[in-house]
Amino acid sequence: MDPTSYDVLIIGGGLAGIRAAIAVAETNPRLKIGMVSKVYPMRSHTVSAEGGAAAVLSKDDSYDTHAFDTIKGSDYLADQDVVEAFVREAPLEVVQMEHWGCPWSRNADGTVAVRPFGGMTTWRTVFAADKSGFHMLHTVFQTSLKYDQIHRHDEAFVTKLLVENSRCVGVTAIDVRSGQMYAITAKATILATGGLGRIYAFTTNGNICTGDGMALAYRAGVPLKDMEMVQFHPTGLPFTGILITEAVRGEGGYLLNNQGERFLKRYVPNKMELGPRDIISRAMTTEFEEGRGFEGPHGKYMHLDVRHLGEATIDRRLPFMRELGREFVGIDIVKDPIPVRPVMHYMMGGVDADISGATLMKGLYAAGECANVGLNGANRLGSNSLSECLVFGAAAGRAAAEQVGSLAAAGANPIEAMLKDETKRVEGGFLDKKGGDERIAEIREDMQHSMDEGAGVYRTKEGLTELTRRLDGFRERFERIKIDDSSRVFNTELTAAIELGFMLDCAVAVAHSALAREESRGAHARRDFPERNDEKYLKHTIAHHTEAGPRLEYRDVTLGKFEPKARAY
Amino acid sequence: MTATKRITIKATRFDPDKDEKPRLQTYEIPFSDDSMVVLDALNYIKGHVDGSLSYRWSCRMGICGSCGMMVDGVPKLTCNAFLRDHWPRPITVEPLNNFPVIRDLVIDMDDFMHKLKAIKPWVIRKQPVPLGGGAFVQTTAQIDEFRQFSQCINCMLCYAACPVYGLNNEFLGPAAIALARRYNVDSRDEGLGQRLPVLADAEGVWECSFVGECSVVCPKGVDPAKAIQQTKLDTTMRFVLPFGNRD
Amino acid sequence: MPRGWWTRRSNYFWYIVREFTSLPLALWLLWFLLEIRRAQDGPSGYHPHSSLGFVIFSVIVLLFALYHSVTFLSLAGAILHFNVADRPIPSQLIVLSQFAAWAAASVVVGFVLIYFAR
Amino acid sequence: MNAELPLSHTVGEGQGEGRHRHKPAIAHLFWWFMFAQGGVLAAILLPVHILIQGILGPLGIVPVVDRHYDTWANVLGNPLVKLYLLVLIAFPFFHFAHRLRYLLVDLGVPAARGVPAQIVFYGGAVAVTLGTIYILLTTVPISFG
Repeated sequence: MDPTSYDVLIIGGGLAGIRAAIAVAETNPRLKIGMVSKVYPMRSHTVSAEGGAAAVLSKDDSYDTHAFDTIKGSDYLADQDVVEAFVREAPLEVVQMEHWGCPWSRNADGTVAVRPFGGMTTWRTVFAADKSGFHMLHTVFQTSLKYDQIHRHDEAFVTKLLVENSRCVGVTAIDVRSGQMYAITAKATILATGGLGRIYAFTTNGNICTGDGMALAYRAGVPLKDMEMVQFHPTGLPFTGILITEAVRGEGGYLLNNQGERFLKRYVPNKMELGPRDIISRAMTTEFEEGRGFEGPHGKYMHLDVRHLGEATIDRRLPFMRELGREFVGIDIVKDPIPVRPVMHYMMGGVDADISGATLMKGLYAAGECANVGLNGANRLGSNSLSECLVFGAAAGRAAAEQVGSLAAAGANPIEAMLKDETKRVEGGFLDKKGGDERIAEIREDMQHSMDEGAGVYRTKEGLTELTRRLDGFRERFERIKIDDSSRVFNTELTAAIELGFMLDCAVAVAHSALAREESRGAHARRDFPERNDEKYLKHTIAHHTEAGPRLEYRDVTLGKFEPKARAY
Repeated sequence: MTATKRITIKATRFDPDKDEKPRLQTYEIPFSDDSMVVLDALNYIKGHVDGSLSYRWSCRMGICGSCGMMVDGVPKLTCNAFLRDHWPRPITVEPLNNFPVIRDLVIDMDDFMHKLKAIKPWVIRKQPVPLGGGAFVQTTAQIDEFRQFSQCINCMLCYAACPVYGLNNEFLGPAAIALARRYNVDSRDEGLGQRLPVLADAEGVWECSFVGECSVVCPKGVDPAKAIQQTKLDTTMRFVLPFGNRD
Repeated sequence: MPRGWWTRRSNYFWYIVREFTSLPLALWLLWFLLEIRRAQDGPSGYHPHSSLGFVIFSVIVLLFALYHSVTFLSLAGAILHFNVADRPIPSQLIVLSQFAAWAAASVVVGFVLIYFAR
Repeated sequence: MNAELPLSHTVGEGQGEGRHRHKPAIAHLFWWFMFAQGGVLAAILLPVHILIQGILGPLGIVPVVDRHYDTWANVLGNPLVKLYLLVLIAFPFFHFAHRLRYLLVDLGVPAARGVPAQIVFYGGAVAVTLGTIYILLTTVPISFG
């Protein structure tokens, strides 16, 4: 059987992946494009993004302010050349989305409206009520349907990158419906698999956010960058971790402690609720520790209060929040404050990629949350990530499309052999394995709780060391897993097992990167090293995969016109 | 919190390689928290009782659209179907009606994916619009024309509730028609003429006998039944009125 | 689809009832046609229906007719879509106007049927 | 190129257009239009006729035109009344035909969707229309006074 073969193959069907696919199709309509996703594309986690996408649109805004806000937000760990390119490209992408039908919310005169967001000095977040990610994903997905050259493989689970002569030549995947393994070859492959939130127990991320693309690249020899930079969003619903958008604060909501006090005045007096996420999450954690949080059945929480905004504004700007409150908490946010607490939300780190998404491996690109192109540094500003998916998804698509013109297709013979090996690994290692005694879910839950404890909002040397030790234990237990499900058809236990393997690899990279960075910068807050140390750590952490564990290197941050300064709001 | 409560879940099991037809399997699980939903129960079963139970889920916040199932005979998103509304009665969880079952609680929705593509769910312009001109001007009132139809999360609950689709799978169906209308009434779109052949086809809007259950079960407040009847009306007016707009 | 699908949920059942209203209504109109036809029997041979059975039949048909009217006008009102000054008219208002039209037509027809009997 | 792959659910070139060529079904459009018209007329006009002519008249509660030959024949001779009665009786039958046909489909008779059934049901409505015209024209001659 000949393997399916494409010019450009995209792994992941979220905003970055689909944007990349369209970019390839528009750059060169003759290219054959494959898009593999482990779910139907409209299920991708982009769908859960709420607040909006940042772009310089209004006349009183400027590229420089957006760039500065982003770089300051990143605690100077962003690469400034990347940020400069990003802020220039974002407005075009936002308009492109509008032309494709995205129902951006509007001003009274019918122009695209913007709202304020945390860490941004001016209003520049375009939004579609509070379902921005949902509308953007469905818009690009539905638009992608008009390109017949985009050939989708829905519900196909990628297990491995195929590498030949240190060039990525495609992937092996499980067709989840039939359970069959097959190879898909491509001259260029773009990873757009999203985040890894599920390595934590308390996360806003959906079940599918298991760091697949990061682990695939990592195992294939591509390093991961800045994996210690994990963003905690200040406002998640207790118990479920469902995201309550930052737009709630953008629209004027207050964060209140159990004294009814807007406590942020002690932490970010000039920005209050519109401070950056890392600082507000730490402020909330501190308030909890000092006994000023509410106590609930699912832990401590704060009140997020929008009652003063009025029903009309809430229904026009935050209808989904009202729906979430009603359906998942049993409150009406028009009349009741929303219980919230910090929740793992976003991975700044990811596959080490350059400004065009190119990785160190020939033929392999990365975009979106799974990539680290150097935009977000140590802390991403809210609403930059949807724009990032568009800008860098498109960039990776264009770069891949241009590169493949000069490349020959990969040969079939080694592919067949690689497929055979990988099939043996997956089927022998999981499906037909005998004698295991560890349940996937138990290892996963132990890992998640260990991550919450060891690599949370605040970190310490002791906690991180303990975490790395525990993760080693989980990896040992993972070798002894047992699978109840031996059938081939839609075996979600098999995919969950492979996902757990991916997550463990990512978690190990996070823990080791965090342990090694002995400073506090952005989202990485070490109690034992509370200060930023530019002399030693104005650098990206680069983690290489080895059998013994991550091998860490450091790479200088690309600076530009903005000199690193103390970060106060 | 009472950690001792237990609840019975009866879930459909079906493996095409082993089973002739679907059967119900009973699980008893701890109902430890009033916030638990049917999806939590399934996750408990899969994680701790029987790893072979298959179903789809992701966002657990009612927006990704993947966890739709029949809960006690009613199509629902299992992520916001609360156990407390059923306890102490047992809950029967089955795959969505009217679709072929791939495995256990997983349905085959490729039919919809083809129909979605068939209605051309993208902005169609007669002349390409350059990006340099900036965004279209669109008033909030113009957005209100299509807003509710743009809320569809493709969860397939409406198809599971639609007896017309159940009787005739060729029927284009509620979500696809609602999404077609979403573009047809968008002030930026000029593609009505290209979509009408599909919409007004014999298997299009005319098949609908306005049972209205699609709109009842929609978890996102979309009213596909209305979209379908409005499409019938608009289409008819285009042909019946002497000066109907026939672009 | 199982044959008795419409018995499994009350919404389905009432939908089937709604569709079924057309049968009694059709029967009643066929009777009405007959009533017109009987006018050719001449002054002496004309005997309009007045048995108790016929009245009971009419009562039953009337119930179906009312159900048809209420459901049809509500549904039609919900799909009609008019804009005035760029703002859609609320559908409750449209439904209300449908019911007003029904009332007005009933008054006019009732008046004619009774007034010209004198 | 990859027809032999077990990927029943890939969507790409040419797979989206469905199994048949689409075109607006003008016949369906027309019958639906007639169904809708008939439905409105039946909803607005029928209850009062049934109430007065089927219940109040036969019970003698109110005087009604069709209770006496003179008044009935007098009214039936009016051309406007003839036109009204044609609309009242014929249009709803297109509504009934459509609904009953789909009711059969709903009750598990898929044949009711086919062309022969359409001929029977809509043909029936046409037949009732023609019959009504015939009866209205032949029963009482048109008179203008």
